[in-house]
Amino acid sequence: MDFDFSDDQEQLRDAVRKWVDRGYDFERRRAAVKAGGFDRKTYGELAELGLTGLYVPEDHGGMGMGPVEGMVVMEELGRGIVLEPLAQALIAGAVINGYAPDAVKSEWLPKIASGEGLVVLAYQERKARYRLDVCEATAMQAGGSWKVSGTKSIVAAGDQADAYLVPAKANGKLALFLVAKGAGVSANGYTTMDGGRAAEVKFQDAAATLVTQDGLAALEHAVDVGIAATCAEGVGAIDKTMQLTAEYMNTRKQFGVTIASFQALRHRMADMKMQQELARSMSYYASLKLNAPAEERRRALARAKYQLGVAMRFIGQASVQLHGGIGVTDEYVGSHYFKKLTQLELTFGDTLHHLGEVSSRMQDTAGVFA
Amino acid sequence: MDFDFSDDQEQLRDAVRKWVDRGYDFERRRAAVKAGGFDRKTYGELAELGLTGLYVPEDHGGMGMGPVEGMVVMEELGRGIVLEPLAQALIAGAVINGYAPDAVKSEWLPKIASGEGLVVLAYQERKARYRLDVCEATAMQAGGSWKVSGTKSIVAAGDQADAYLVPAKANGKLALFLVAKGAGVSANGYTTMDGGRAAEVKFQDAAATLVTQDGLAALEHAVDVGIAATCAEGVGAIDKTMQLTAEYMNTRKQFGVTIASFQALRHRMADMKMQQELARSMSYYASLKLNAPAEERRRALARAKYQLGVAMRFIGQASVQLHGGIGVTDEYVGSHYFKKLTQLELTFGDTLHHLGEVSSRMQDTAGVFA
Amino acid sequence: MDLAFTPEEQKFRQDIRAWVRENLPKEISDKVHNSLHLTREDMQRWAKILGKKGWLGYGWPKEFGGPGWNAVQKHLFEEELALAGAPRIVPFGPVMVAPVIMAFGNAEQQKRFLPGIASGEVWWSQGYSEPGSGSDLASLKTRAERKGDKYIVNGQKTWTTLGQYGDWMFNLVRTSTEGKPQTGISFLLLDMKSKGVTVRPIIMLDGGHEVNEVFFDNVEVPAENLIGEENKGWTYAKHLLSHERTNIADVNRAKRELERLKRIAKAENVYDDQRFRDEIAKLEVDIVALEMLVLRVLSAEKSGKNALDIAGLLKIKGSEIQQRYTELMMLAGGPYSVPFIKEAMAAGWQGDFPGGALGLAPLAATYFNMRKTTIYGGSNEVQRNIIAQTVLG
Amino acid sequence: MDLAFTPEEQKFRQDIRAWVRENLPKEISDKVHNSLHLTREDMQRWAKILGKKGWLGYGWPKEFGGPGWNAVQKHLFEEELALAGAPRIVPFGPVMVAPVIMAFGNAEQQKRFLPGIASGEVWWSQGYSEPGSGSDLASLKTRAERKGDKYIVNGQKTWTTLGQYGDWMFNLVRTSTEGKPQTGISFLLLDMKSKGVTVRPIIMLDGGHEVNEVFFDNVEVPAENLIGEENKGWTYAKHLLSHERTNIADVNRAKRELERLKRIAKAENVYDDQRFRDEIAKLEVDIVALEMLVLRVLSAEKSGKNALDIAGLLKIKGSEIQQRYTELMMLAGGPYSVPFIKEAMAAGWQGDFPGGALGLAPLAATYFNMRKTTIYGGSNEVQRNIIAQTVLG
Repeated sequence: MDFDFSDDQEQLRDAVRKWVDRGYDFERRRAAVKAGGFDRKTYGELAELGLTGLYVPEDHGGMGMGPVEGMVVMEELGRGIVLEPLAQALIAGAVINGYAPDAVKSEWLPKIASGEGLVVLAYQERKARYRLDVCEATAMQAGGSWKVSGTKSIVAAGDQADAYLVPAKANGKLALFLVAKGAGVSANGYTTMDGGRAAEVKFQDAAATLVTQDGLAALEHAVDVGIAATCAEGVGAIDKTMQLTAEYMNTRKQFGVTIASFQALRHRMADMKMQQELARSMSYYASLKLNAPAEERRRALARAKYQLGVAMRFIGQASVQLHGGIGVTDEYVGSHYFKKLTQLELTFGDTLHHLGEVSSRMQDTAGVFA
Repeated sequence: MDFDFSDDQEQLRDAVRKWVDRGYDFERRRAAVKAGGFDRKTYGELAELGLTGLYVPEDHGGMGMGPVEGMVVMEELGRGIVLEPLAQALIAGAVINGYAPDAVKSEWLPKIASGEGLVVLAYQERKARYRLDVCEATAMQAGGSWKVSGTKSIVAAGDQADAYLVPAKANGKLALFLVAKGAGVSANGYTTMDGGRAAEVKFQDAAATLVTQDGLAALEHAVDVGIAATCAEGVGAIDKTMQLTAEYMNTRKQFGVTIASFQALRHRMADMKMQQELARSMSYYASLKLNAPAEERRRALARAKYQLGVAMRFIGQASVQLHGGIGVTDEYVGSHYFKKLTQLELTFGDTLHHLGEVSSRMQDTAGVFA
Repeated sequence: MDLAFTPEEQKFRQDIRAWVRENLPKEISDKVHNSLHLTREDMQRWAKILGKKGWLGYGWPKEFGGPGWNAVQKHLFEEELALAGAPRIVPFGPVMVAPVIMAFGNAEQQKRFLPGIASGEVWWSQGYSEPGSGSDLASLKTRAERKGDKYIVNGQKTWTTLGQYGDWMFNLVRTSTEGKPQTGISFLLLDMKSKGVTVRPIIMLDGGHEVNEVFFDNVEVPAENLIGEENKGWTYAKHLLSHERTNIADVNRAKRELERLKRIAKAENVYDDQRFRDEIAKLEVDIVALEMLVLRVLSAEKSGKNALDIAGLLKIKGSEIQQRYTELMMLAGGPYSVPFIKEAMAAGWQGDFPGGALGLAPLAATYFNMRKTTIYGGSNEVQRNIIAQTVLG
Repeated sequence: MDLAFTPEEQKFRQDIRAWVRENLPKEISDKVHNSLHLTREDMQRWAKILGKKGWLGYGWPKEFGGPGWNAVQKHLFEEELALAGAPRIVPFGPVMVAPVIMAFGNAEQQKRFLPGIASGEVWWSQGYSEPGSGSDLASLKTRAERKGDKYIVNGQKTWTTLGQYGDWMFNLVRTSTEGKPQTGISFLLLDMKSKGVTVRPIIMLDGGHEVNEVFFDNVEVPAENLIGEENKGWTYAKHLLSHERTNIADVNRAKRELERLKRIAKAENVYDDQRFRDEIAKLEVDIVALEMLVLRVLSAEKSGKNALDIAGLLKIKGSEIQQRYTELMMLAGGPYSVPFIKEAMAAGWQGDFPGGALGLAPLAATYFNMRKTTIYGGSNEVQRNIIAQTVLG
């Protein structure tokens, strides 16, 4: 039982933080939003830092690191509300490395690590809501090769991606495929509420490579990697939101005094601090359970995402309120943190959804280790 | 659309309030709790004021009044946290008058009005929780007369009552009976959390009179009368709780100033005031819908009890907290209001139960008149 | 005590309803029912339709050309408009400045300004808030110096809602720095086309242009545009704030939006999900309770007995409900609330929305936009201060 | 970073568990597992069993006869005791006064008082709160006047938990009225059998006798019972308060009670009612999050890196969780939580409980009793003041 970061982990954090502070200021971000919400150059810089290959083994050109390192990195990206979807690289690295045949690994893992290949999870369907077992996309085998057909929504940077991890029903059972951009793949991109980019991606008899027949297990694992990343990203965004709010409260004057002197607002801030620390605790928990057996992992990740959902909404809304008018303007950076926190709540299952997951997965025993 | 009370209603309120202020002080109440939680003499005084016959028609010796008068009276009794269960007289008056054959009316309504006959609803069963359609008690007809068998729990003043309104299954269908104290009826009395009295009542082939074959409709109506009374009682208890809390906050000093000067506590009080006025509004709504058609009535009463449940719990708990240590002592009257509010939440269906009722009864339209 | 409206009141409602059905353009109500972007033309078109009927100033007394309705009638009118999907009446002219002109303006001012307001021809803006003033309105700094028969105005206003369309603006300006901050304030009407007036948009977090900064650089305002007496403006402003009572709760719109929320929840297959449905049920109780609160206030106003001074409660509960239904709509959309396509938030977009769920397009933006409701019009924290004062002294 | 305890720590846990299984009397743990009334004898019996093993002072360093455990070991010990259904260790002797005597008492005092505390023979009470002092402890008024080799104590303490059983009492008393209120306070040990000491019960809202008022009427206390220096008592008291860190959250008991809540919910047929079950699920997340928070604090203490000073958060969340599980247990009982039969709240009652639901008998009383947890030990409002200070300055 030890929650200290190693020196290596602290160095990783410093490196990412430095890049965010120096290389990813609010104006650069604003320009990226205007330009459509995704910047391949920025993504390339993340790759140069080694981040896209964080979960890619060293012999495939990556850093071969684990969930705690992933958490550290995502916290820092969250702190900078970085638009480029690094979580997708973590998912792709973990899933391909964990489930794919060697040929797929050899072809794609180095590209993911180098940033040359942007591989994203394309799983959301219109009828599924947040369920993972609802899937209408299909895969057919013809002459030894697979073809995938179906439509996937809200695919992160989906019109910029080089390949997709696509769950589809093969012979009635959910399998997971890798589909490279090409014939039979069309993507319709748009901006998302946080200023980032996503796309509706249509697959029409698109050539596909089988990642695993055990698609549901792989998809659940992929989403859990995504949840842990989202939790950490949320913690980073929360930390910065808290900092902005405290600074504002100590600057802004009303009735001749700073608003930080009003007890009712101070107590609100205390409640926010509570949510902040609960969120951080549960983000640790999520990452530390990411390599646990599936049933235990799913239970833990649901608990974490539920807590994060509560915290992100509470802190986001309270921060806007404490800022007053300035908090609802586009010009002020704080409103962008609020939108990021809102989107993270809706990502990989919202709060009510995960309450349901926690509720249905409850056991007789209680606590962190249960 | 008019929410003013008539002069007669105001006079009724004054009369009850005077009795509470002069005749029912905290010491008398404390003595009644010690003596077991019910005092027939006090009940007699309520009868003398005409209150037990509020819903009994004038030609049966009652006052022939309606839900608004019932609300006014229950508010005042709630303000005084009067132990004696007048709500039971309102239920008995309304149900017998509304559903019973003339012979039953002629025999029992005058007694209810005079206070000579304490008739209480005995409906709660162990397996029913808050559902009204779950009933294991049975009724058998033999030689033109009915016999009821079964056990009913938490019957208000059940060991002091002269007769019971008892739902029981007759030929598989829920019917409502009147069972007078006598052979085959045994009651085991005890105190309740608010200091009042209830009993476990066992019926063993007890002679019964049929009130109505349409037992579920009558029981639902009875419970709705009870809900409206409980809402009004809750409003009275809330009003007094608010008054006590405001007085305490303006008296108690900490760090050299009254605690009423702390903004965080002031805002808590504002939130309590919100709940108080929402509660009063929904208590009005409950009483004003009590004579509506069954489906509309049930929907409205569920909404009201849900809101009251939220308000009673919030204000009760917040009041204790704002009082600090003194608030959790038996000596201080405020703690008895808290216990009363707690019990009222559990009476005739708690907050989660009524949330379920509201949820399942929702319609496409919205608002007070829907 | 009676919950039902009187037969006369119900007849009144029916008449309003029939007229609205006839006169509210469907292309406008469709936008309102779907939270789509309303243009200036939409708003002004509807204002003029009401103006022609004599109902834009629906709260005005008869002597000024209004219908002379009582509180209940005004409520029923507001409710019928809201349920039918009419745009909210832009309040700055008919609801805010007009009562001040009626109460404190001179006959000349009344004759000059009221007709344009009543007809919907002249668009008014409000000049109260300033950078830094916030909840402490009396700290305002915009100066108006009397020079002969003119005032020279310098300073800045902010959060000027729809000020980009404004013809005229009513302003609180500082004409004296002596005494308490409240005492040196005057109420001035200002032609926004005057030289030295600059309107700069403030883009909100939802991307919309709804509010503005307005700068005054030596703007000349004829002294005849002063309402009432110099340095008495604070009194007039408070009069204005004490107007607008029950509509602050916006319960009628909440009822309409609750019905819409149920439709969205059905379409998204969460209406029968108990977990989500319970959240709607809680909101339904909130709205019924708020409506009862509003009706109690109306009844008290009608009878004059037992005045119920709970505007703060109405503001808090009303704004929380607004935020909650927009939040639940967004949550009902689930992942499909994430796409944020500006063009899809205006009527008539022909693009492909993800999953074909076009109705969800404006939900997140509406949720973001509604965060303002607990901040403006006296933040909910200020309202709690006021309420606590009534309970605790 | 690692979530698992080390093999050594797990071995430590197993040893504690085995010992507790052997030594905790079942008739006592049955009472704890069912919230039944614990007598003085129950509490003292268990204290003496721990004392004999040398574990009553489980936080003590070795030089004073304690086991010398680190923060994690103490936590594991507390957890094993809690999960097994051991009564909470009455803290006034071993946890509260003993560390003060060790740190600030002289050798004579240590020799005289510590053995009786360690063995569980001597029952200590706390004399801090006074009528009117509340969260403003430094305002205390009980006077101690030095007369020769004695102090003459006059005044009153209140909320003295289990003071009716007390042999000795440690008191904060005023020895000077000069300077700030904090500077004139001394720390005095007082034999409760002294002449002039009167203990008067305070009955709580649940009907229980748990706290007392203690009156001092010219009580003579030998000057040798003064801890440390006169007028320095506030410093010692603060040292005491800074002890007791993670256990303030009481997360181990919460885990035990969550499991019990699930059992009650199953027995009452609401565990499979999604609406009720969701409430348990929320509590489960709360408890896991709190446990993670506690573990983070322990880890920080163990490594000495990144000190985590969040006692206020632990107090608030821990107390809110305590109140919530007692509330949910009561709600699970539904109507059968309404009967309030005192005798049924003690072990061995032979009467008929309504519906035969005897296990529900103490639930409402426990719920009522737990309202104190957000008030005592620094009210949650005071904790919020402190937390806000750390965030906002």
